[in-house]
Amino acid sequence: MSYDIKRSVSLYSYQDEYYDGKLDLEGCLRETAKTGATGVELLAEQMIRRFPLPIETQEFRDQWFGWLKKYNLEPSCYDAFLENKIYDNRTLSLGEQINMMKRDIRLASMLGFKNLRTLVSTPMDVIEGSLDYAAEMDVKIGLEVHAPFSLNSGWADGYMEMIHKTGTKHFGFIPDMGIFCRNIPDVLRDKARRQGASEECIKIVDDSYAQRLEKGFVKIKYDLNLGKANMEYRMANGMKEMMDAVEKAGGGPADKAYAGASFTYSWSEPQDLIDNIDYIFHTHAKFYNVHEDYVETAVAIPEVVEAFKKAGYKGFLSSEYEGGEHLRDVGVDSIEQVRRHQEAMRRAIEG
Amino acid sequence: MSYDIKRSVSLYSYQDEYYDGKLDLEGCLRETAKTGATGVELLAEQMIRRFPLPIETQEFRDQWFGWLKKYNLEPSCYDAFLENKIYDNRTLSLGEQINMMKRDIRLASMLGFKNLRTLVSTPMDVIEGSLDYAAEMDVKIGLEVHAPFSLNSGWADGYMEMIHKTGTKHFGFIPDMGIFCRNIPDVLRDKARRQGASEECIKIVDDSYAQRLEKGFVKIKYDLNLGKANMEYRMANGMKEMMDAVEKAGGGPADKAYAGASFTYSWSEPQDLIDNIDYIFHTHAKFYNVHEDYVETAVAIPEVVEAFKKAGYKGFLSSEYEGGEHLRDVGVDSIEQVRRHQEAMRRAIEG
Amino acid sequence: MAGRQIYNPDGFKNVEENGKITGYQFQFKAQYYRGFTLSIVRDIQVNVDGEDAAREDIRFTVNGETFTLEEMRTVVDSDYRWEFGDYATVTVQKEGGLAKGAHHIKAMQIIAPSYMPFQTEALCEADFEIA
Amino acid sequence: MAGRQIYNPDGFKNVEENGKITGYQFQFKAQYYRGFTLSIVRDIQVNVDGEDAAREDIRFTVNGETFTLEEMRTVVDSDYRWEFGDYATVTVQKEGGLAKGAHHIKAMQIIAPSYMPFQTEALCEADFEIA
Ligand SMILES: [Mn+2]
Ligand SMILES: [Mn+2]
Repeated sequence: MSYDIKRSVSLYSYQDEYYDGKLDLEGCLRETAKTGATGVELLAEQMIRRFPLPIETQEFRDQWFGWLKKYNLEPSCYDAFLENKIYDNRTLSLGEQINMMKRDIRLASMLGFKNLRTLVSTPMDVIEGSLDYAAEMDVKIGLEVHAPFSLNSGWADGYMEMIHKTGTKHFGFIPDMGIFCRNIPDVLRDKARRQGASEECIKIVDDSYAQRLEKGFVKIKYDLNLGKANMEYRMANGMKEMMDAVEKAGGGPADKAYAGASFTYSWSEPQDLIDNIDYIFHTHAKFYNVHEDYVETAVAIPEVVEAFKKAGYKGFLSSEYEGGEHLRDVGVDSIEQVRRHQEAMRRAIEG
Repeated sequence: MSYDIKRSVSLYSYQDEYYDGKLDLEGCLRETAKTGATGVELLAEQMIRRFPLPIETQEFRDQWFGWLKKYNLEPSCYDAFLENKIYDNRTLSLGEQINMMKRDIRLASMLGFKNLRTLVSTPMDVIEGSLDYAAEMDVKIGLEVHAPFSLNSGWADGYMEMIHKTGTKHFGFIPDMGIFCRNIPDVLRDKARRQGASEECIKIVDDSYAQRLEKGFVKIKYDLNLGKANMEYRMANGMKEMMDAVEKAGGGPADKAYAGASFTYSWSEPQDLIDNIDYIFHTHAKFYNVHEDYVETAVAIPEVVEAFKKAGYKGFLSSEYEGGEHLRDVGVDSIEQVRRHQEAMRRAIEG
Repeated sequence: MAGRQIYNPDGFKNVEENGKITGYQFQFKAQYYRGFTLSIVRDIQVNVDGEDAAREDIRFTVNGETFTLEEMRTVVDSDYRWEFGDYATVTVQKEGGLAKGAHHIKAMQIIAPSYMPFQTEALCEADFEIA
Repeated sequence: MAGRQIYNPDGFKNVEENGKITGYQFQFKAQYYRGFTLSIVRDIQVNVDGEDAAREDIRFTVNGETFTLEEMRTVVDSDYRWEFGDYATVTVQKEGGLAKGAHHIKAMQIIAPSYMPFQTEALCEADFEIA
């Protein structure tokens, strides 16, 4: 299948530098362009103060499009956050949530984005109620498939039903490559060690992950109560047994934290991408630590890119660096990490 | 002094017909034009559903300006309501209130209004914080001087100070002619009778009003706590004595209601208009019941118009009918009332 | 003494869900001259035939969306205002609803526009029939 | 083990009003990767030198406007967000403030982004000096 795989950077990747005041929004675009990426993914609420007001001004939009031109970047995806519990006394009604989604679709459109990322917590009927507007604005709503969720599951089937029922061309999936982790990232493990975790407990957790990978993860179910769905998923995947073993091995807080965190990574088959390619128009290229030799610690980049090629994927792979949180005590360099990741992807795409 | 006194109708006047579905927004404009008035005053929150969203659309604005052209009407004043207690857990902060005021200034401007009515409850620092924006949008903020408030008072002095301090040309007063009532309106009295008030009690209340008028009303003071300011004002103007007399005369609910309501009308000297004319750019021509002979029951229209002429007033007198609430049990005809009032004003202006 | 219409005469009915009568419903207009956000509705008190409804049993519907009185405290969306001159639908959860025949309602609208020193309290009374 | 900067090192001070010291103040950044409305801040808990501050004594300032934690529950204005990477100022009302010299703060940021199953709780510790 002929493919057209392009490279993007999600500015989420530069959060530590932005937080420290080392990069501003334009600086992030500049660094993105330096990697050779041609696309940029934006979390408007992260790097635009007084959100959403500036986006409503001609001044800001002119500045934004000026930067895109200057740095030769295409808007690849707008990451929205549906703040449907914005007040603590209730969840917003369906109508209010749809209004919020429409607002995000409109903002995305004003900044030139054709894709909008929505999170797993977005109720299906909110998405369904926004499809007409999405079509009107020609913005595709992409449900991010993020660990512990996966394609080819009961959870995803519900959404597939909605796609078939409505016939929409403006809803699909945005896989986050964190669902293709062969093992727990080394940065998490090394942090656990710095915090005092024992090698014995670390091995228990790593072995447990390897078992899940071999057996195949029991998939998470659709439930608006995400806390409940998450807990059932963990239990179904042997969390109790693993925690008991860690306890028995005398595990302390660092060991237990490592054990708990291990469930935020998962493995699913890259074949899932091929099976669902008709509904995938953007991808979060999640990564945790790319070494000097351009090998990433956990995400199976070569296999995933191979599957995208085989499927004939036409879209961006958008670097999403999430290793920094495990390095804040020893020093984060997102710029270098993203550079390496973009090179790793370039090699896989062009190789 | 050369004057230029024009006639406007506040669509507030048609509230009963709108409530009953007999008139819609366009219908109100049509009736306004029939009276010969050339100006229209709008309460956007009253007659525009989904406020403020339609005003933000080209479609609505085109329709609005189309109507103004069709009915030969000029936008005279936009009546805002500062909902600064929109949440029950607090009063909005100063910054939020200023944002709300600026929103209203912007909305007024988008509909072609040069004047915005703000209520006595608007804190002075909210007005002050909005003056630059008002100047930028060329919209004048008018503080409505509504009974029991009055010009030439300690209350008004505070605002005069702000005008002098800031040098602003975009803040002033909008007198409501309910501050020029020679007596309590007959529609209120007749309603009290229908509700069972005794002639004896009615006389006590009417005499009490006449005394206040003769002595001169003790003026209300500036206090952000309007309930407190109001109560002190009533006490200072003999409310206790009047209520005691009504009690002693065996007054029931209807008598007491009439007594309490009498304090919502007041008399001040039309000379106050002349003294403050530099700061008056719009006027609410409040009225309660214009008889077939074009004489209004309470508001001293001829004297007030005379004062405006003497002062060289350049602006609208905007009919604001507030008699309907006392006639709902027997039938309201706002259209006829406004027609009569416009004719009464025309005679006073041209006579 | 008649007044202007407050209640929708065709709005009084029992409410059915899944074959069971779960409550009764009526529609009325706000006794205030402006549209406003639901967040300034302090209370809707309902008394039918001398019996007070509990605040928690009351549901309020405008423009197709339904809220409890507690939820309304933070409803400021432009699509869900109590518009001037428009009916809002009030549903009172009550197993079995109201008996067929004549009833009397006294409902109080308690609204707190920010500029008023005191909240408004409008008592709305009517006789009605459940068919 | 050092981490990234959370507190503004120059932000610790006593607060004076009308010649009296009424409390102490610090500034810190949100431990979350996005700007958000104050309405999702469930709590800011402050403990200095082992002493918990009372919730009612806490004031929170962003962009020049100050709120109590209770007021923040309905603050959704775009001008008053806790922006990513920006300091918010926390003032704790305390007669006399803090003594000159060294102190230790443990403050907890409890934030509830809607998409998360559970609220985030970030413990922020630091040693500081009152000059
Ligand atoms: Mn992602
Ligand atoms: Mn008025």
